[in-house]
Amino acid sequence: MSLFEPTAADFEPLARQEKTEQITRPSLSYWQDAWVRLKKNTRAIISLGIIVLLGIFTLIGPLLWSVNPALQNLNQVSQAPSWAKSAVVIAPYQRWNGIRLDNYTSPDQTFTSLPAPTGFSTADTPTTQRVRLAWDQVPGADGYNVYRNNRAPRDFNDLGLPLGSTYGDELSYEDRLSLEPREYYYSLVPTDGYDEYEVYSQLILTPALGLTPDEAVERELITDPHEVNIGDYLTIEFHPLGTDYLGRDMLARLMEGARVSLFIGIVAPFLFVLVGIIYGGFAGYFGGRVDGLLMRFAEFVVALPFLLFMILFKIAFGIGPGESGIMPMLLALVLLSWPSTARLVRGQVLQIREEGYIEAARLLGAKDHYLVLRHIIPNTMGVILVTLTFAVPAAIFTEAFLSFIGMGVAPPTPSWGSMCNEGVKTMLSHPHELIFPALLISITVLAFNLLGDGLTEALDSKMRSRD
Amino acid sequence: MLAYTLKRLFAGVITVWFIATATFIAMHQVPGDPLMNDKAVSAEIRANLEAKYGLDKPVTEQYFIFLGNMLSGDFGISFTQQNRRVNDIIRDHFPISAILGLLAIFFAATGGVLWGALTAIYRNRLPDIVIMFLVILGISVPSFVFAALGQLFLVNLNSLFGQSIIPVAGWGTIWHMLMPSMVLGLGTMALLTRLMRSSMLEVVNEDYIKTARAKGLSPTRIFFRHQLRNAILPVITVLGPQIAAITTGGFVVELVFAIPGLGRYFVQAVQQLDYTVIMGTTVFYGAFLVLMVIIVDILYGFIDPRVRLS
Amino acid sequence: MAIHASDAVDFESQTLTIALTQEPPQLNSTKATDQVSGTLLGHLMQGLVRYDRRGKVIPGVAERWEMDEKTATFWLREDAKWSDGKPVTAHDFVFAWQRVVDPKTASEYAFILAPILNAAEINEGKLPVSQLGAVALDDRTLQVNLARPTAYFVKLAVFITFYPIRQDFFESRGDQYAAEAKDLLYNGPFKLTEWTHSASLKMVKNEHYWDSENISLNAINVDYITADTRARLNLYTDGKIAFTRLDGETYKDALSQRFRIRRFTTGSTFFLEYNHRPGKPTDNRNLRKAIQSVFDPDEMVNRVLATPGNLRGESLFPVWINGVNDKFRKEYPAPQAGYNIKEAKRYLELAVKELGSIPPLVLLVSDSPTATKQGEYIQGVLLNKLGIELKIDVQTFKQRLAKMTSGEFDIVGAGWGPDFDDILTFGDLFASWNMNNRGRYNNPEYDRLVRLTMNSTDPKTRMDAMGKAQQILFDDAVILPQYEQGVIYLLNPKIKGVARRVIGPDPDFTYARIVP
Amino acid sequence: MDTILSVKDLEVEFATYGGTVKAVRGVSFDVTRGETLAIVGESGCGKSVTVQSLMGLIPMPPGKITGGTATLNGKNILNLPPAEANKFRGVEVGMIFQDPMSSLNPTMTIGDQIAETLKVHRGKSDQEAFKLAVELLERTHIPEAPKRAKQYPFEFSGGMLQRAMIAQSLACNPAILIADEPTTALDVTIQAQILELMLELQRTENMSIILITHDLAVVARMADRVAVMYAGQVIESGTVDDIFYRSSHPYTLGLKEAMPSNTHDRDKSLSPILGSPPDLFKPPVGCGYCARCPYAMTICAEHLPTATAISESHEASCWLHHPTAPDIEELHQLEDQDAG
Repeated sequence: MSLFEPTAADFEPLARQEKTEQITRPSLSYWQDAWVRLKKNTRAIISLGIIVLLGIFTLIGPLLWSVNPALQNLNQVSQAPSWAKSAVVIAPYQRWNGIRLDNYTSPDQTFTSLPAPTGFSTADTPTTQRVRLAWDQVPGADGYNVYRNNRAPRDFNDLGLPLGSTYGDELSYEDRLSLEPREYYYSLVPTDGYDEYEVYSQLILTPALGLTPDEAVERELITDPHEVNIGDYLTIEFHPLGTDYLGRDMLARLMEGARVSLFIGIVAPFLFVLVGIIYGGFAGYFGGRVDGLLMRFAEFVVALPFLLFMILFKIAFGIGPGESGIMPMLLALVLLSWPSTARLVRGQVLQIREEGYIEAARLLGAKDHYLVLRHIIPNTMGVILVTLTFAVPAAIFTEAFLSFIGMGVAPPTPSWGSMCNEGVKTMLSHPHELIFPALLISITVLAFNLLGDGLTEALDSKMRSRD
Repeated sequence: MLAYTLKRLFAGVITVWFIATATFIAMHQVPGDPLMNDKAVSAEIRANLEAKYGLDKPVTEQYFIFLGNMLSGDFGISFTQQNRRVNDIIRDHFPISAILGLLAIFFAATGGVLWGALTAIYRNRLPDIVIMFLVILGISVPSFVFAALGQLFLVNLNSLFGQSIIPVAGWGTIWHMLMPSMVLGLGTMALLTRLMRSSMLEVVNEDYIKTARAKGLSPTRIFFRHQLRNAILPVITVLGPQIAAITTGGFVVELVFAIPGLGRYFVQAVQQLDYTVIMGTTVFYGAFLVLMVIIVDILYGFIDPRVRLS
Repeated sequence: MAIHASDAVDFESQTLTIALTQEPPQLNSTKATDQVSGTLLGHLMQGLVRYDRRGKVIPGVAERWEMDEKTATFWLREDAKWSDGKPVTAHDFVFAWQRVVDPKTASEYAFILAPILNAAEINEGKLPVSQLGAVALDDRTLQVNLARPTAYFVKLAVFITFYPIRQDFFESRGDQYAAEAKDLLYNGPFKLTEWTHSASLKMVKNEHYWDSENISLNAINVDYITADTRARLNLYTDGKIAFTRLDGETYKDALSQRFRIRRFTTGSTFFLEYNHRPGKPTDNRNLRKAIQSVFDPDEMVNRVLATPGNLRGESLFPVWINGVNDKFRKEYPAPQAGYNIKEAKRYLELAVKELGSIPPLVLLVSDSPTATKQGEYIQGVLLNKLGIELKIDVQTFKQRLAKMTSGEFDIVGAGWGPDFDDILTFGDLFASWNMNNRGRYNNPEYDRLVRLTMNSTDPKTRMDAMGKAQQILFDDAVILPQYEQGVIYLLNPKIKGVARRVIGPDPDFTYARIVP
Repeated sequence: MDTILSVKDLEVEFATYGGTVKAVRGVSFDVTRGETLAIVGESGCGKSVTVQSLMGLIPMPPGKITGGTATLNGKNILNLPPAEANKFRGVEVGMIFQDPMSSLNPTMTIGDQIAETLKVHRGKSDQEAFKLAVELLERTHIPEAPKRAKQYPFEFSGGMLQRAMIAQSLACNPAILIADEPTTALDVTIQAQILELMLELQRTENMSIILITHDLAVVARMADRVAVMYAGQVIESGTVDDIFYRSSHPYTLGLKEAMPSNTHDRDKSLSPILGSPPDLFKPPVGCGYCARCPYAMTICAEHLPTATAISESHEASCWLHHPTAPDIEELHQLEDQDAG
């Protein structure tokens, strides 16, 4: 560094400024500092953001997306998320007697093989309401089997779904089985009344998405059935997240389900973790016989058969048939799920109780309950927050499990847990019915997890002293 | 130590007695009874059945008969299962659930401790965040999904190789146990990972870890000899009851992988109100849980000497 | 992806591997009630008569028989043997049937022996067991004295409760009879050699069976027991089992695997049963007629169940029931209300006039997923079409039975499977004395028609009576038919001759054979 | 007297929420065999960080060694990966800490913790290591050592624990023992025993000691050479007599004034150094002590004083020693102190 030549002036005594105690950083109270730290902690910010979003989704969502979650639309069952579709207006369904041969006599002997049926065609324009098939009689056949596949069959063993069979004299078949506006490959196989002849003829068609005027009124697309006439096109309502197994709008159901699942998923865990903390805290702190007694009771509660006692709770609370017993279930959940938290907190307290600062606080005249609540329990924050994060999904799925025995949410009100359980069954063919509720549950758990981490860092004194 | 254990065992017996009594009372309060069946039966036949199973006696008398039999180790015969002895049901099916459960616990414990330590050491860095997301996904999706996906994976694997390498379901060889035990252990592993992380975070800053490093010990030795022992306590606390819960049968995994474990009997017993099987399975599970908790409390003493004195 | 080298079927050893949905709860034929035990017993034992491949009743242990108003006499075949080589005698049948009606056995199917003289009285403890109207004239002749003329007795005798049991073997086992594979004696095409509870069973061809040379299968292995349909589909795809049933959740996956899917109508009908107890809103006929006019079975079958094979619910009597000389439903077509909103509204107004107001109704359903889904659909229909609020009461198996017996419901989802091949197995369901008539429907005219059918042997009079009964069920809207159950299933293409039965063991592998 | 450890211009900083803190700003000192060097200064002046960074105990992140070298027996030991650092840690250099209660693993017996070092570094078998551990405990005057070795830390008193810590650090008879405020947490009587023990061990093992403390009385008793640190820098270093009798830096002077001594008459109040050490978030450009120095000059605020040698063994970094600076009689007055 350049050799610096000080001049005489440099050695004048420095003017003494009186600011002796200038403090660079403002001193903050414990909680203020925690709040400052929390705000800086990115993970905590994200979690608070998510929680706010969830709140909006639950409370304000239904106002913006005011579709009735219980409105069934059996033409739109288990539809994946898609843009609004347009449907053609069709006449209301009339029963079809099909094409019958009169004075038909079944053939006297069975043949080794028969020719493939001819004239396999549709009797009228196929719509998602019905597809009417007709064909010429195959001499020697005493019945026909109709198959339907979603893609071109490769061989006789791959004809797809066996829709139905007809007697020898019926030369027509009406398919109404969950028809969607997609390409279908129909196959017709002649039989001897029991066994099939290994020949088939094929028909490819795509039914048009049809809607009767009454259905349109029901779906609030039009007000008066006479407004439209057969053949017009209507854009039917739009389901951004698709529909469920009864054609109800997924987004509306998720919003309504949120109210139950978030309530149960947040309130129940806080309650039973709280009970667990206090219970475990005092059991660990006092130790000896008190700890023994309290812990034996905890084991007693854990060992009880959960399902049996839930049925008993339902009867005890007198939940009427088909009523939503949210409060009784909340109480049942709390009464039966606190032991795991209690055991964990007690384990931690046994360790903390031996620490120096606890002795010191006792010397300063701290009474037992003050010691436990003010000194011991805050130091078990790490463990508490972990159990809390696990309690949220556990509560949500217990609620869904309980609605199977008529407790909790009664149909048709949905909950995320019950939507998940329904979605699991068809997770390969309609994955969206499982993905959306599971995603929302994951987001809720993520939010609490991040908040937990953020809180641990902000509150935990050990973490702070290092900076 | 022996005195402490004996005292705890005695307390355990009383706890199990409470469990049995509470379950017995609850069971009889619930409407319906084990004799009802799809096809209703005439009053005479019902009377015969009740006499046969001793249900015609007043509940209190039935309780003392049950208590007497239980003390002599006999839980009676099942109402629905071919009137098999409940003891035989437990004897035949518990070993299977136990093997599956212990394998699952081993898988969950090693995974939990490993991932937990990893996330603690790499706090707030990539491994921590990735593992946290996996854990959250693991607990936010019903276990049924993982069982079904696990099985589907095996099916595709086998069809890929053209022949059945890993059995898709059933019981018998170690190959049968791989996938079910992993799926069964998933939930516990997620819990142990998070617990381990939180307790490791507290231990990592302790002064004696600084001393250990000053003594020139290698990081792995520090992890096993110093960090692990002090952070393992919450994990052990949870493992006790988890072992009891999982080894008495994971109903979902046993259903999906067709494993003849004890799990289905717990659930079916309550659905069918099969009194003797409910009592047998509940008392068995209660005793097993109490035993595991005693083992955990004893382990506390070994792991943390300060606790031993209390 | 065809099934790769599969051990589900083996041509050389003629061995077949399948899975069961549950552990057979009871293999004692006097007490068995469930479908799984019935199917196994159908392969292990044989009664006086049996089913041919197409479901017709043909001679079994009995070579021939004669029937009149009072008695039925059966002549047993010489070469009918037990699996320990000893011949099957008439005494075995008498002994078994006595066990069924013996009050101490407390068999839940004792009622099925009612046509036999004194059977009901013995079961009520009024008469000693020896008074039963079944007498072994000699080792190979069995005479059955009937309590009342029973046209369908032979079709009844094929039911598992009528299977024979040898006295010395039965008494040597005590209460362990039928608890393990070694505690049973087999006179059917197969015998049980291994049985690990809830895990696996092994059935091997019974060399002592009199018709064993016509049995081509050497062994049927049950290697898996699980109620999960997806697990069984995966086992089928993996080539581990040769047969599995599909349902709404798994048939799309089976389609994508390009498996050959087959269809079978199980013969059971499912319906909504109203509570006819006085004071219950559903005791009001107009309310029931209103509901009848808005319910569209097509939508239930095609959109809600949405699996192939189910037929529209039109009557209590399923399509397969035989009439006089053709199908009953062809000779006596079921009356149809058809969807008619105006008619429904009219009935509703009448009902409101009579009841004052329609309170929220309670639909009792089981905890099976499909039951809850159907319940929600009906809830939607009643609310949207008639403005009636329907609460869904989900209950576990036993709680539901308790509520059905005590009548704590307005409507209950129910179904009925046939016990024997005669119209009465459905016909007597709503007779006022029948315990299974959970809604306690009480109609003297209906009772009269049922008694007429029970006591007459002339097909025309019986079928006419049942035709009128069907009309009453419609006019009085006693039940609301939903669907006749059809199922779809996968069967390994190399197996031929598997019989699917409406009554009796289903699926029946007795006549099955494996082709290369 | 050969130098076994030489630290040159060591710089350490921490990245925190508030920004980066320069805890050590160019510290240099040497340690010769068998000699006790005391590093003294107020808490927060960077003395602990200095020694801990030598031993690689600073958690990185947030800490970072941004400059300087430290050569131990010819090898640079800064920023070594754990495997390399473990070659000298616990072997050539032992360390004991301030709070013995929390510096020992609560779940391992004292004997095992001491034996561990021997097993790892000297490859001793379990029994051998345990026997040596007991001997080490005896050497640090712990009564009934064999019984005590099987006990756990919470069964020991504070003083006994510190003895055990010392025993542990001596396991591989290191050339240097770093004692980071060893007696601060102990009461006075125990403190004297521990210091006596360290001196005795130094004599018998010819071991050099780096003693970190803020207690001048301890320095006076123990140290051969002293380095006074302030705001992350060594502002004066020299023999113990240089520092006590010829202190030539206002801060050292202030420290001495603030120290109560038994010769002090009671009614005269102590004279503490007003103000508090600068915040190392924004370290001052000039001399760190400038804000609190009674003799501060304009140059002190603008330029960092360079180290000027007062004598062959004595150095101080203060502009007062610059020829053009005005004489301060207190500094001269010090010269004749040792004469008194």
